[in-house]
Amino acid sequence: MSNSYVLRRLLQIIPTFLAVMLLVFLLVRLLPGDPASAVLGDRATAEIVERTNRDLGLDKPLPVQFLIFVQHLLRGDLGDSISLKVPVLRLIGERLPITLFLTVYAAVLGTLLAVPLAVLAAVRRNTWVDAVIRAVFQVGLSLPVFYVALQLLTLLGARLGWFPIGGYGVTFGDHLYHLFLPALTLGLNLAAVLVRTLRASVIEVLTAEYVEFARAKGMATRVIMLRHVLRNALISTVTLLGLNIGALIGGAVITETVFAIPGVGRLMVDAIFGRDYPVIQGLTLTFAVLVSLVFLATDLLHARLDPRTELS
Amino acid sequence: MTAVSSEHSTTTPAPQDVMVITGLTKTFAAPQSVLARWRGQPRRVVQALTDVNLDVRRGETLGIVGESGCGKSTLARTLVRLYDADSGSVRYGGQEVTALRGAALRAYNRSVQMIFQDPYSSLNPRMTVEQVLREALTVHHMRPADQVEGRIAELLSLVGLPPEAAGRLPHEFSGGQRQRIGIARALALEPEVLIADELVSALDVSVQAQVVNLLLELQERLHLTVLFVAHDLRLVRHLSHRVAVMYLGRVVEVADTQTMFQAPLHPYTQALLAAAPTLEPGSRTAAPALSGELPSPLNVPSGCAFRTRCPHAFARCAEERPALLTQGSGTQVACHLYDPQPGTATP
Amino acid sequence: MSAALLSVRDLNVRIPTPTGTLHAVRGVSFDVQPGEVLGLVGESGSGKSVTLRALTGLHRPPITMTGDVVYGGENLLSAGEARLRRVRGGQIGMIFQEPMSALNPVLTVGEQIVENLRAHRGLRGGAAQDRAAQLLDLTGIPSPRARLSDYPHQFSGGMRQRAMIAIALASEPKLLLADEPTTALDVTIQDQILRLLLQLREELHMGIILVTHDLGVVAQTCDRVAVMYGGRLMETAPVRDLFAQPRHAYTLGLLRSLPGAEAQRTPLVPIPGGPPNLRHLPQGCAFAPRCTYATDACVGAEPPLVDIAPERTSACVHAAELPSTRERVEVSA
Amino acid sequence: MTAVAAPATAPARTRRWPKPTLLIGLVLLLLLILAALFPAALAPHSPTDFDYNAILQGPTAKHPFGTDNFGRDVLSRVIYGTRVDLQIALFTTLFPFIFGTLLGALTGFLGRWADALVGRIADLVVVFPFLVLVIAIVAVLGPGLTNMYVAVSAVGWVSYWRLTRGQVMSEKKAEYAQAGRVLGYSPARILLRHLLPNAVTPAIVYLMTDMSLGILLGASLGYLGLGAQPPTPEWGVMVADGKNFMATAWWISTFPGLALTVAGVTFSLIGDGLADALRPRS
Amino acid sequence: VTRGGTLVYGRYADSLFLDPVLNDANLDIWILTNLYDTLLQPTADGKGVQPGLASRYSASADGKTFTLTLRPGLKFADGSALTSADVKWSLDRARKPDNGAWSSSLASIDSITASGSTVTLKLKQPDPTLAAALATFNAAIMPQKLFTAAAGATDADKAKAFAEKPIGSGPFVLSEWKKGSYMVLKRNPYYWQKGTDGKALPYLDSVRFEIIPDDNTRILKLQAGEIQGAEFIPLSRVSELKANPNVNMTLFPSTKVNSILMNNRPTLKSGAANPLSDVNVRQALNYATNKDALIQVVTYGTGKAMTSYMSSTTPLFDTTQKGFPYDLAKAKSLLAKSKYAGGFEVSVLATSGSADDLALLTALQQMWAAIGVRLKIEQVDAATKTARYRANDFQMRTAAWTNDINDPSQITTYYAVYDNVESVHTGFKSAEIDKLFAQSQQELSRVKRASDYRRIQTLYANAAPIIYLYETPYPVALSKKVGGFVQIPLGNNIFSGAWLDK
Ligand SMILES: Nc1ncnc2c1ncn2[C@@H]1O[C@H](COP(=O)(O)OP(=O)(O)OP(=O)(O)O)[C@@H](O)[C@H]1O
Ligand SMILES: Nc1ncnc2c1ncn2[C@@H]1O[C@H](COP(=O)(O)OP(=O)(O)OP(=O)(O)O)[C@@H](O)[C@H]1O
Ligand SMILES: [Mg+2]
Ligand SMILES: [Mg+2]
Repeated sequence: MSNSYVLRRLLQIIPTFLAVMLLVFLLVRLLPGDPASAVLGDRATAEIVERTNRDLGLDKPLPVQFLIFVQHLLRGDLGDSISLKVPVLRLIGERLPITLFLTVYAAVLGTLLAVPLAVLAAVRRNTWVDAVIRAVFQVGLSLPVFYVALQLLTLLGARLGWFPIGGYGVTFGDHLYHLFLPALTLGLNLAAVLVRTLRASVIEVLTAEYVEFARAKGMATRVIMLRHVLRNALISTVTLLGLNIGALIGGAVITETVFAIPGVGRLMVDAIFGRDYPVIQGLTLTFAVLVSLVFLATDLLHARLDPRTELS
Repeated sequence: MTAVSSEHSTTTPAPQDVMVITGLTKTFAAPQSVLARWRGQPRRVVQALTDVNLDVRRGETLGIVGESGCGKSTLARTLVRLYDADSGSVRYGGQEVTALRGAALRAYNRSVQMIFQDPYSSLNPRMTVEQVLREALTVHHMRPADQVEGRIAELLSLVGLPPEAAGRLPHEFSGGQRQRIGIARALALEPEVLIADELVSALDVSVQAQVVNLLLELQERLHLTVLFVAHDLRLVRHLSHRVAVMYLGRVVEVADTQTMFQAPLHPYTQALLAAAPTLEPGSRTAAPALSGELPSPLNVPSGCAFRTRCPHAFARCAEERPALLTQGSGTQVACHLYDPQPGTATP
Repeated sequence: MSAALLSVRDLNVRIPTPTGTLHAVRGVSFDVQPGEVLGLVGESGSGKSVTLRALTGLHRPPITMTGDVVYGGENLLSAGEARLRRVRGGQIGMIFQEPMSALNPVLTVGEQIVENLRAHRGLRGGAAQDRAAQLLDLTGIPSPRARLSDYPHQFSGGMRQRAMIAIALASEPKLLLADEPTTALDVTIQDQILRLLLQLREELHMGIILVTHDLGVVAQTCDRVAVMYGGRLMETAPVRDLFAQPRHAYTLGLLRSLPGAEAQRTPLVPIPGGPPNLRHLPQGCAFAPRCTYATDACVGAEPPLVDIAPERTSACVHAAELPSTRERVEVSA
Repeated sequence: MTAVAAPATAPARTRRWPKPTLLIGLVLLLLLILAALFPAALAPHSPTDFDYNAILQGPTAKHPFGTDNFGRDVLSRVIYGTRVDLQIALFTTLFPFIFGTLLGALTGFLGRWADALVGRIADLVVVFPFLVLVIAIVAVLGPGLTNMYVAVSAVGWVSYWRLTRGQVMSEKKAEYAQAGRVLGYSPARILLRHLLPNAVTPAIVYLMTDMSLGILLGASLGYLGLGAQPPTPEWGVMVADGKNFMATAWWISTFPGLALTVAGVTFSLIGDGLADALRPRS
Repeated sequence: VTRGGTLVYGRYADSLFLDPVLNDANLDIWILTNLYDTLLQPTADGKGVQPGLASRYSASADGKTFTLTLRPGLKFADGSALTSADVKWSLDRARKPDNGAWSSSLASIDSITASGSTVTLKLKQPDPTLAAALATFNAAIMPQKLFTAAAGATDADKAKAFAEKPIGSGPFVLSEWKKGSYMVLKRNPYYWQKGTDGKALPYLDSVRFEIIPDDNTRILKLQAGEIQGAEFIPLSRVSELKANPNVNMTLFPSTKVNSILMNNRPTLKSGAANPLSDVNVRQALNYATNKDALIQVVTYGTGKAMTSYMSSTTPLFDTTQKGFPYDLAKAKSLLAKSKYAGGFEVSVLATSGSADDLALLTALQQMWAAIGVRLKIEQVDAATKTARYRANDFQMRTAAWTNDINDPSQITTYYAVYDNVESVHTGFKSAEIDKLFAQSQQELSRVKRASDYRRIQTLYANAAPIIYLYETPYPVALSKKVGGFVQIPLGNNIFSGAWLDK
């Protein structure tokens, strides 16, 4: 059952993938300006621009260009970056891991932050503890990411010197250390979202009859909170987490810029501004697949946590 | 003993029948994976109604009883066309109900109304009683605009609600009062047949009696035909002229109330009656009425659906589905025990 | 009755709500003997569940409980949380009405039984598994060992209720609190479950408090009955006596409102009006506004629950004047 | 010791008053709307006039929030920014809310292929990197708020669609909806008059969250230069512009940041309050 | 000076393509000279030319032959010899017309001969700019053998492969490059130039470029001591960093001029009439522009008013030019002479996200409002802006220029001469300027050439095809430990003489 479900979901990604492919292909070509102008800048003369566009095959009719693109794609070739002049696949291979690391790190930090605080707020609901927790996250949720990032950077990085400013290091330990602040920035945002829902679902679960039954069975409070309350409350949070991780992967641009992290977010923005068609196409397709996979993983995790789910 | 197969008896409706149900079958598709479909595995279906034959007589109260999941609600809902039947026919006043569409369907629904079980979810929580009734009256142009107001008051008094109830929202009423609102809503269309699905199941006994009395009184005054779906046997016995017993999507026995309760024929009916607690302290029988549980409707036993729990089951029960046959007492029963065919062991 | 298993005296439960405090249980007193099945009946909202939960101190602040609930010589209401935890599930088991919502949907049935065995019996690993399977078997679930790893949603309604009973029985409690254990079930299954409870009572010599609003269930299952209305006990009596001769107008009304032996399709005799609003209880007897026997005596002070015969108590001013249930046929005919 | 003082016992009236959270939220919103409608009456200076003699001045009596790098009065800019940011909050959510809710109601009601089709499109929108879409649309249409609205709308409807669809799907199983069918009401009536009012609550509550998100997105796009255009005072862009002065002139970014927070808190309070107030009572 | 150590330098963006001929952008150009040396070099003040790989150079009397002599014992960074054959090959590649965007600077060369250490260039006509051209990045000398051995079939493919791991003759050699993240340059042990201590340059063991796009982060990192240099400090932060005792905030003189290009054509692309086609209007706008105020507000006092279309650091800049002093009365009277006495609306393209553009244009909005001109700011991303610029689809746009070559001819062909790019797409055309320019391009007498250029600058100012704004320096913040680093007016970052105190 579950295997065939996974297979089906994976197959479902294909039409989505095709649609994304066509969409992004057309969309980038709708952008005003052409890659040659963008790369060459103001100074290049008309002939040079024309020559460059010809070299890139951009003078061919759109359907032909699309066919070539698909042909190359089938060979696993996403083309070369127009501005960086290296294969897109290599670029993605270099940068995606960094972004993924950051994303997962942020998700972990966010969850570690959100879960205990949400539970605390739920247990102490309508007290000042609850009010403070909710207020702090609300403020975090109301401020732009770059502002929070800069404040963290200034305070924890520059002023206190606890963390390095920007970069991402070489070893795994380095990554953990260097990416702490950016992951915290993203994680805070995520936590703010999670706390809201998790608090609500903990409150809901707390009033569930099976919690009452567990108490009637004489279970210890710790057992009740962990086994019965939290586990059930997390189920509804998992989906939200999945949705947000999907958004995080594509939305790390600003964090990556502020913290000088050479991830795909930054690459994507540069590529769009630089009309680097192959990079935009390659990245978009990668995002689409990744996000689809995250959603699938979320659903599977949800099904694991909640045996009642019917995967269909 | 003239055993006439019900298939034949219903082709020419008797004059007293308002509604004749023949061979009504309804299934629901169970979720199935794409892979299984590719492999050509048959779709798993919930057998909610199987070849149901029943006639409803004018002015009577027909009780329908059976265990949870046996298809009582499905039958009720199929009759008001909330569900479309897979096959079979429902005839109402010379019309084939299962084929009705559009205006004809709306006209049919006006004469065959339904009252729902749940006093909480059967009313739109955001509409006042007046809005609920006004909507029903105006959509069907039951009264000219200037008489709508008066009719609303009339309906309220008919179901025993004070006039000031009109402006209130459902949550301001108790369960019993809400069921009255539901009844008023159905009566607004001046129906001929009223299908009450577990009308009082959610109510406390003391309140139950109030609603039951209301139903009795309305039936008297408005000459309603009532299909009373319930699992409280004592209530069904009190209210119904006739009773139909269902098991796993099939009607297993239909009889006059008296006959049914005094001389139940089908082993399932017998078990059901035995299991119902009486008000006589200490009258519990030594042995349980029935062991085992209802089989899954996804996987209905072959032949007689009841055979897996039946103390009298024999070989034929697994091979052949018993038809609903009329016995001498007038009781219709679907059980091989009462089918005079060769090789039958009598109980 | 010093041998009482559980002795409740003047139990009060107050529930603060935004619109005022709800006095949901008001001065309830009763005893349960070892091996006895006490039925607690009453309309919806009369305080049956709140009473039951108060017996093991399950209510949490801001809900307050006062009075004595004496079990084994100890007042549970003044016991500490740690002590209570040992009593709950250990000495006093509890089962709920809706097995689907009372069982944790994400834990297997086995896990939920073992959890109890570990807490109260100190059983772990294989021993716990064995015992869990044994318990499922005891409650009549076929192939119990295989079913241990099923989740509640994979069980049918009747099996869930059995599983819940198995959980409650895991530690062989002396007293079982059953809150409408069969209301959600079909009559045939209800019959099986009630038989199971009675059989277990025999085997384990366990006291049972059976909350229900089905008088038929009471008649068939209980030894003694306590009738609740508006948060108070109205009447207690051995089951035969109660059905033969109710000594409270409310009990009488309740019995009369049921369809019974009278002629078919004749009007029933409902209790007029609806259940009382616990926030605004009437002066005097809570039932007085709906009572056909009510007199001025009923609306003064609230009538106390008093002994009116051996083993019988009633809080009805007119206890002595009430007709017997047999008369009702003549009344309604 | 009880943590919260019990409220004075009020007579049990069925009429429910809004909770204090909702009240505070509404009062704050009223203030914001007033500032948006009559900025000139509240602001001490012009939001756009330069004062070369008062560049980067800290808070003073004349300039309570200080001045920015053009000598513009930060307080006045914050006040005038209210209009822009409320507009952003409204226009980034208005179309998604209306379109997504109606579509969700419709496909939730119809089910089958209509639902599946929209579901596929929603999948597409969700897996398509949001930023690419926004930047692409803004690049095609040119930056500025209007085009940001277009971009956000192209994506934003999905959340409302999903919320309302799920809600309608569960509401349509409720007996009152079934009753509508038995009463011979048209599908349109059942959907619009019965299901939608009962299914729209989560969408309305989410709308409030979404409004803060809209403002934040405006700020992020401002950071990338795609948001509000100068000299329009917009809080997010003001924070972004002020970030270079955080060390020397903290007030430039702090006060608009505070305004963002106030707006966020306002929407959140209203959202929570509405969730409570709109819940049908039973 | 101290030898050794690694200088970490924060850049706002990474290089794209390290080929001297085929690159496209300043991001490459400004660090290329550290990797690839040229025959001649610009002087540190940017005004003149000094020997590089060639120790001597001379032109024939008729100016049609140019002879250079290579230093003895030159080596590439891999230790292989740098020969005159490499020079001929490199220059031939650089001047091939369809190779890259820069070939025109060497267009006067007819043929090249190499023998021993001598390289002889035969010219089609005398070229006063040749020495400067040979000191420009695209004339860098590359190792022919290594390049042709690189993977790939065509020159373009080989260039891609070679540029990943380039070997040149500059003071440094690329040792590690993680695109978009960091780049490490190692000391080239074979570099020919000597330091003040008599030993070979460079002093540093290595230079590490870190890519830090956010200005604040770059500065924070410098302040935290994680990096020792940071480029493109926002001008708003200059005074603050000047006050910081640990930071050496340096404003290197540049050839950067900031102006607003105006469409001089009578109608716009949309067909609408264009007020800017009237010279009175253009002058009026120039007079209505308070440069001093702009310099205060936009450049925080670091800029300098433009008086010519070229920067004051450009050779042959005419010091007598007055530009357009702020004169509102004059602006009004000029406008009164036009059809637009009552003012008009004009739209300007700005680069979205550019804080400087925004600051400038918001200030201009205010200034021009005084003469009734309503400035509408249209922010577009850089690529769109370039595309519209190239299509002449703009009314005004912000623009900045830096010279790539130490000569006024480059900016003049772009700004003032119609034939190249329609005078930076303004559509401005002056027959006299075109003639003067053609003449100056073959004029070997510096004095005569200077007078040609004076006239060109005057004519240009009178026609006012652009709004004259200001020149800005290169703001670089360095740690106090760093010495000897220069960014020359052309923008090139010169690390060969930089050192790091312990
Ligand atoms: N909409 C539906 N989709 C799928 N299965 C359904 C649906 N409605 C009913 N069923 C199934 O059809 C069978 C008959 O259900 P039905 O509701 O008619 O039983 P019932 O006799 O009314 O039971 P109850 O007494 O619990 O109301 C059950 O197995 C039920 O699960
Ligand atoms: N946690 C609570 N908060 C507020 N009111 C409550 C709470 N629990 C119970 N009540 C109220 O206390 C009263 C008694 O409730 P209780 O659940 O004991 O009734 P019951 O007799 O068990 O009814 P039922 O037969 O419906 O289960 C009811 O009015 C109920 O609304
Ligand atoms: Mg039903
Ligand atoms: Mg209860």
